[in-house]
Amino acid sequence: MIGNVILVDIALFAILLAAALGIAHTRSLYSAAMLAGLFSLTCASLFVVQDAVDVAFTEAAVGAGMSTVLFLGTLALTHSRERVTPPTRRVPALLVAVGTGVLLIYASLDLPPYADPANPVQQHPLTERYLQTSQQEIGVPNVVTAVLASYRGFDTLGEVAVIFTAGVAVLMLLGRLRGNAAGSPGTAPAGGLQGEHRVLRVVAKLLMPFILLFALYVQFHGDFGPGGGFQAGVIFAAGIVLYTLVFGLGHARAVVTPGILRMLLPLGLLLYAGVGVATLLLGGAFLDYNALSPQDPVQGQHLGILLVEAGVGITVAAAMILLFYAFAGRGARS
Amino acid sequence: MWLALALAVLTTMALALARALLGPTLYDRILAINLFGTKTVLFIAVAGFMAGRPEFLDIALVYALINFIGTVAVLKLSHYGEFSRAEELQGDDL
Amino acid sequence: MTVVLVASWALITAGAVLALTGALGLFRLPDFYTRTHAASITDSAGASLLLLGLLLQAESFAVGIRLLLIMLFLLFTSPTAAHALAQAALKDGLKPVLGRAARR
Amino acid sequence: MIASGYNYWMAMALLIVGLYILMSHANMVKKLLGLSVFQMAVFMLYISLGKVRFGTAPILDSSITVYSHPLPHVLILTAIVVGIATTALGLALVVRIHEAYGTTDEDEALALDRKPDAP
Repeated sequence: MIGNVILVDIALFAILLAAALGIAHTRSLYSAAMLAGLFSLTCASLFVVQDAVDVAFTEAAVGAGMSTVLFLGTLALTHSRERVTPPTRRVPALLVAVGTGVLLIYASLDLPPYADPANPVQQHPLTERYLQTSQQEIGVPNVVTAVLASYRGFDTLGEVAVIFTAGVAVLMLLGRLRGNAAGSPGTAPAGGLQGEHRVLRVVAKLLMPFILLFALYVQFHGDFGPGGGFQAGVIFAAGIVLYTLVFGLGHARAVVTPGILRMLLPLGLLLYAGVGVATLLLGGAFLDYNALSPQDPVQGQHLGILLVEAGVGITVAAAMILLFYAFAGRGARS
Repeated sequence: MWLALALAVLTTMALALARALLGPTLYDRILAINLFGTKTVLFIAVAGFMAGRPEFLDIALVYALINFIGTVAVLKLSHYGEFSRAEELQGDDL
Repeated sequence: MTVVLVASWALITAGAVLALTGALGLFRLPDFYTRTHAASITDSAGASLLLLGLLLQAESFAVGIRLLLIMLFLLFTSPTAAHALAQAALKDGLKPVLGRAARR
Repeated sequence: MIASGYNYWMAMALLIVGLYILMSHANMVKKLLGLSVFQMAVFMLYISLGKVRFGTAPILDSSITVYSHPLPHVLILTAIVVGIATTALGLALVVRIHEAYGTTDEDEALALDRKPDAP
């Protein structure tokens, strides 16, 4: 059994290493960006093999849906070829990298053996709490969701705040469109794929409702299977990205207007923090969902997780769509 | 049995990666990466069965839906900028 | 039960062989357009057969419906992507390799 | 017993490649790509630490007794989404630098700065 996993692990790692070296070697930045997409696909496969299904889910949605698109969008706005890297840059970098590697390998000798059930992590009382007691305390089968939204809810609030801040910062940098550059459909580059890509447009139209529906399913099914607000937000945004790519920025902005998105971006964060304030007012600690339903704490936990995950989903989706609009909008102007 | 299947799918992925690295044109790379994505969907499905918990097919499902976006993005963004010039494609060295 | 299992593994094997052939074709064929054949045709057939094989081993409705949906989406997206790519390449002026040059 | 750390070493090897890309290349988009490789390597290291032999995903089911540790999953899940948000910020900066200097190359931009009539 463990032998199987080693073989699969090593095969995946070989693919990852080849892709990473390919990124280092190629001078065409388009190729490098696409290889990075491939790299993240393989990483997600590795996460599945290592039991981290929720992480794989997030990586799948982010790596395939958003990250590649943002890199390609940037390249479309800038240069897509790289200069030849001179040896004066290569040699010191190689030395530092190899030195770091040696130090890391040396440090890894002190790490506990891989996947050993006797590891300190597995023996820690917190593991017992998460995997056993959480069923009585929270009653959500997906422990990752329980830890994310409830036990470590305060941490997650901080993460959502970071996403919000990054979204605002990108909007400040790339700003809104000036004048009439909003991209009437058909004008490259902000326009859609016209004429020649009829098949693509029909299939994209067919796929769109499924992507959005699937995002909602992921949002609300996160208690029972892999999924939750982060994944759902990114998948929803990916659906809108597909629509924008195929039908043009003008059409997309008419359907999902930036004004609404700019309201939703802080709204999700406020919803999250608002749940915390509500629990404070009801006499509990900040983000202590038991206070939401004192007679039946598990019910309170369920309500709290639902609201908090909704907040996460709203902010992440709004942030991702706004990020993409910002890059696509720059293309329309220049 | 499952292991053999997983390794077969991984071999397919490795061959696709080889084509993605070799090129020679950017279209070859896009094609190879598209194939790689489909094979990742299969690998995740197989890995779910291999681990005895096939209910995690949601991840494969999200790939099947979203892998398409990457290809569309390359096609869309290739229609302006330096990318669409034929000599750029032909002369793309690795 | 065993009949289903044998049928399932037969389908899975066929799918895996097709997928491998497709990847080999992608690796060996001379130019982009021929590679599109190898990638898209064997890819959609290989993936569908493999997923059908898995479907026969699905224990619950939830697993089965997901496998069916994956198959459906792959059947839609994979040929579309190949078609759009080939069309874009042709528009871009990428010439197919013809005649003797193709028989390297 | 030495081989018991193979998974950590794989993550570390990728980390080194990421670090090398980040330091050696002057192109800022390439730097960000290297940064994301580096980031993924760190994520892999974390996930490796939570894995248990014969364990399975921490989604509870009455028929299963051994689960991998959920805590690294939680940390990395949020880190991935934060990672893409910060990468997007970096890319936005690259776009602005390109608008101001006409290049995405670090060395060229710095050379322009050193000239007396810098933009």
